[in-house]
Amino acid sequence: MDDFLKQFINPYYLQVLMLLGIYLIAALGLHLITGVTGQLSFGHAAFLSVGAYGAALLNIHLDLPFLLCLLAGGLLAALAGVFVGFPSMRLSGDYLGIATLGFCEIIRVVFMNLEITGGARGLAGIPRETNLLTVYILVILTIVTIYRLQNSRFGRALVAIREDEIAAECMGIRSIWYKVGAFAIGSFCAGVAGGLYAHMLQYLNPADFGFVRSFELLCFIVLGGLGSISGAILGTTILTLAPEMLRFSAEYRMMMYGTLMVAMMIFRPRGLLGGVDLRRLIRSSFRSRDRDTTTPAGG
Amino acid sequence: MDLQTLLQQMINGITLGSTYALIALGYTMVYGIIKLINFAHGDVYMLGAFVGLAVVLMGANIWLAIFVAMLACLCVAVTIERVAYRPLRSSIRLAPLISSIGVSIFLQTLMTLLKGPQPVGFPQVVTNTIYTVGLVKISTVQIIILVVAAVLMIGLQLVIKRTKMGKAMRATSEDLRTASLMGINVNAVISFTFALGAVMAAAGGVLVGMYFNSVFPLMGVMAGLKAFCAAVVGGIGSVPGAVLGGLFLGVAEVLGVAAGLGSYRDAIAFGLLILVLLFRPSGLLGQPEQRKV
Amino acid sequence: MYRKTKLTAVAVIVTLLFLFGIITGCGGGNTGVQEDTIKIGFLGAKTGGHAAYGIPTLNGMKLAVEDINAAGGLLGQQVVIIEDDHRSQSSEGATVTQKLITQGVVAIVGDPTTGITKIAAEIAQGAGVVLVSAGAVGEGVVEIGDYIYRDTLLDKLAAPVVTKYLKEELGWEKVALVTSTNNDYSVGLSELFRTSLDEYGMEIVAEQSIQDGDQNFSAQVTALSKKEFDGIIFTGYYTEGGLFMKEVRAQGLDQVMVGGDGLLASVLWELGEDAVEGSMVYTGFAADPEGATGKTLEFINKYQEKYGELPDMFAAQGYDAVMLIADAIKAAESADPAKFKETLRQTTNWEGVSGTITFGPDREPIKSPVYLLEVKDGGWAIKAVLPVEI
Amino acid sequence: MSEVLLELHGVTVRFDGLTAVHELDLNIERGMIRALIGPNGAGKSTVFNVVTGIFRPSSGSIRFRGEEISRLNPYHIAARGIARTFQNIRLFKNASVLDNVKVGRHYRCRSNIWDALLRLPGFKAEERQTAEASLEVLELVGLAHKKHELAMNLSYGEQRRLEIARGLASNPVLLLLDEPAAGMNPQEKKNLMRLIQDIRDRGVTVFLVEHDMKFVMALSEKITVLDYGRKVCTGSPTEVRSDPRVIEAYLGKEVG
Repeated sequence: MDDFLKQFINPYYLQVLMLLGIYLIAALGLHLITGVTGQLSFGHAAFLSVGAYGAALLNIHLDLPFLLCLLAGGLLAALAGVFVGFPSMRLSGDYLGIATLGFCEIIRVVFMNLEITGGARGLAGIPRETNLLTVYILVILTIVTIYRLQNSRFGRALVAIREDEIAAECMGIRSIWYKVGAFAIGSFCAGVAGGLYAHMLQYLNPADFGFVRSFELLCFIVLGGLGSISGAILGTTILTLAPEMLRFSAEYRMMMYGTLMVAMMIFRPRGLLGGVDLRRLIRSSFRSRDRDTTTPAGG
Repeated sequence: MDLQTLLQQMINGITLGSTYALIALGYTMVYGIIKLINFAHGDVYMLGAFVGLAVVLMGANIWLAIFVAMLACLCVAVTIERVAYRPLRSSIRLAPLISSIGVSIFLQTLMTLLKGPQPVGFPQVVTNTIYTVGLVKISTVQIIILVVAAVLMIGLQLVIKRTKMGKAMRATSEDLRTASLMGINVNAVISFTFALGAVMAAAGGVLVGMYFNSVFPLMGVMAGLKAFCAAVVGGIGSVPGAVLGGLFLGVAEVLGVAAGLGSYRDAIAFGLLILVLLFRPSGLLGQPEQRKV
Repeated sequence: MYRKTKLTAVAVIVTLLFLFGIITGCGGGNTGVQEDTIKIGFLGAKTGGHAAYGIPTLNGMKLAVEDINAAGGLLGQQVVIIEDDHRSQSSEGATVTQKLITQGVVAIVGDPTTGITKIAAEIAQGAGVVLVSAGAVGEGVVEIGDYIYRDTLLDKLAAPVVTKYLKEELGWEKVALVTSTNNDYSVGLSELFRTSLDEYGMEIVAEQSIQDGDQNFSAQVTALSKKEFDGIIFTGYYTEGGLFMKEVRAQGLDQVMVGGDGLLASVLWELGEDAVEGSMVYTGFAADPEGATGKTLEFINKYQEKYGELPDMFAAQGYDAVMLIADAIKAAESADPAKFKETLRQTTNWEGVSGTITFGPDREPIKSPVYLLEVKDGGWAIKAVLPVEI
Repeated sequence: MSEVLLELHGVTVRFDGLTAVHELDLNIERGMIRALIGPNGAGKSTVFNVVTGIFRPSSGSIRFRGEEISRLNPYHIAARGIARTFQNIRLFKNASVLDNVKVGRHYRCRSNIWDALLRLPGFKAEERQTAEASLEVLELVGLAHKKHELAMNLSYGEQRRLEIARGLASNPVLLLLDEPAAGMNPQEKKNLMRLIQDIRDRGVTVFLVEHDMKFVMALSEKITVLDYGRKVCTGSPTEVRSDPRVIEAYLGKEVG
């Protein structure tokens, strides 16, 4: 597949696009947890690593088919997500975030010390199975899944929990179930992304899944506009491509990247698409004339 | 482990812990007042270490180095607050957090560019003698760290409890809006808080640079994260809590390593963090939060 | 208000399309470098945690390219280095490798770490580009394929030689072993030492783990101070090594440390000061302006002149990697990787600035001799030159 | 006498030594508009919070349609047919008006994650039904034309009405309204009164806490007066108005 694509797209771009797709899947998972349900997670990289190691090990040791490995990696990550979701019964806001951060670091240390994961030496010899087509089919699948979940009874309950947990419970929503559910689905996405990552790079090292990576993912969704799918996609795209775009600045690249983050936050404090309802925007652009005359300005 | 080893390890742990505590103070005060996890704080600490090093290299003594580093970090922290956080004060909670991550990346890269990625040694500025007190050995540098940390923390406590600005800080951390309605210049208070935190971190940076004899651009990352954990363990928002949390974490880590769990050391720190959060979410000395309906 | 939001959204979407356009649109291979050059890629970190190995490697490479071009280039063409920074991240390591390959490099030098080398090796092998790592020492690198080489001194050759010396010349019997558990190099090296210590009948009386990035080793050293041993085998890097020895002296122990080339940097004595006096480091390259001869001395002088500091192992191996590639291209009379990878394979007793290199039957480098250096008065002194028997 | 819907018996709520509600007995009969009044800090909202499971009573029993509910969680209580509004308006601010009401229908629906993913006909039918029912409630409170607005963009009075609509959407048996008229102008209050009567006429029992005496007197059939967490008296509006203990509770408060 990739060999076919390579005739048209430069492999470097292919690589960047593939990485972008993988980050998109992971970021959409985080979007469900933090953006939709409002549960702060500073530990999303941990789910990525569980999925990555899970899928890779299954492939190496049991020789399972690739897609099955991805699924299994996702499920393992979901299990970890459920495990992390339970503290959200007792913790909220920043405290939950900090607990997930701790969890993320613990997972990293465990992978660093386990024999089967290759410890600090990392895990090599993973077959290259990930290709652009698989990645983007999964991206689309993820977008559709998250979109459908968000626009359903389940998704409305998640938003209700984000907005006001007590009111949500008084409306009959058993919040812990939904929070754990959001963690499970969100980390499933991360796990699948991790599996793709493992089979793209063919080598894993625990150091790649530290808290810095978790915050990177959080930046993706916050910069794009917390709570909207298009925001998560936009944020991830910009922040994944920015380091590549900024290569011209050589040594100053990461300084510019940091400045870019601060500047984007200051100019659009709610994220690039924060407060922009794309659906309404599209709807209104078809009848923008009568909107201007009949409806008072809002949004 | 025999008593002597235990005591020796305690001394080591307390020295390490008091440096965590110095950094943790900045996290806890800033969080207490504007509910921001200031990610760039670890990098302010790193800057402090570099400034202190530069001053020492110019031939000054350690006290002058600490003082200049404090001044420099004070300016940097106030500027960061002014540029990167103040415009975001009324926006969503995560916005300043992201902004602080941006600042952190900026500072780390800047220092890598200026000073290179390699750790730089810290010239020996004090003659390091080892004293034997009873069963334990303690070095001059350890004594300096403990004394400076203690003086700074007591000083900080006095500033918060006795001065007008300290009162304004406490009022602002109770309720920012009410405080501003009462005529407190909230902007000044917040700048002051950042300044105080930076001063503590700068001192911590110079002391750590001297103690471990190495200063490098990424030194604030792990130290910052650990110190932040210390602040949470102690009860974020509480100044004595940050001190207690720092010491607690330092001792726990050192004892964990001594017990042969060296490779799981970070897991010990974070495991403790999670346990404290689960069983006492507001930390050891924090005010329990009332569920408001 | 509504207008404004709408405008922003439109602007954002346009930006997005624009970005996609840049990425996918100009799909060809337009790289902006003229065609009559031979391109060698540098893969390594210029920022982030591994920058300390990446930057010297690149410096060494630049020096090699200057030398080649000053001597008239290769096959009548100039050699250029295409460099990029992966900021010590695995995923960017893959991206940069792909980017270098698209920019038409015939060979890649890097990465200094085993992990990213493995990632890059898979890609280079797939694309048919030669990769010579100037730092990877871990297992399973050249096994990835016949385009993959390295010019490092392998610890599995050096560790037994050094162990033998410790036992036979210095009379060590009992040692303490210190490993940095989050450092793949250190974990691997400790494993090798365990085997060779066993082989020579020496005993490990204490083992301690540290981590890269640690600054406080009081707990580990306090634990060591309870044991009796002749010396410390420290398999981590120089930063931790220097600080570790500081603590060892601070707690009043007088043993010295022996370690691999991970300890080899001036930082070791800058950080460790008096505490590392007498500590020993083995290496395939010693930047010793007094002791060096011939090519190595010339390299050390030029490097010092150009960069104002002594070259380290990475710089020397970076230099040698480029030279190895250049000589292979010369011998093959072709800059086609498929051709010169064969001549590269035949490299035997090749004189480099970092030692003599032969690629064995498994394409692994056999480097001789091993230098055992000692820290003396804040500098390196050669303690012993140990030949490697093949 | 009609069926007793909600029965509080000896309910006491204590926070850190402070008694917010003391030995409260209270019955609410089906089909009534029932009110709980009292000066500030009398413990009215605490009663609501205890009934809806946000707080657990320190002692005493709460029975709803004969079933003990004092140990249940809020979502279990909601599922048994008790809906509420809040004194300080707790809408889902960043969700649309329609979605707010749809959340109210949460436990009336059965669809799960798989239905949402696969979008089977059953799911679509349920969604359609949810939308219709929600719109109907919005019509009732007069907010149907604002269904796509974000809840946070509504006026204060509209937000109060939306909260009522959200509660109503679940087809509750008992609706608790916590100060529904607070911050409303006389015209809005009049409309609200009509709305509450409408709701009662649809068969929903209404239990409200209110500050505005005029409003309460005109609307409710039976009133309980609370002061310092203790019941002062219960009776019809006329009885309560003339009860000297009530006057003392209010006036005593104002003078002292």
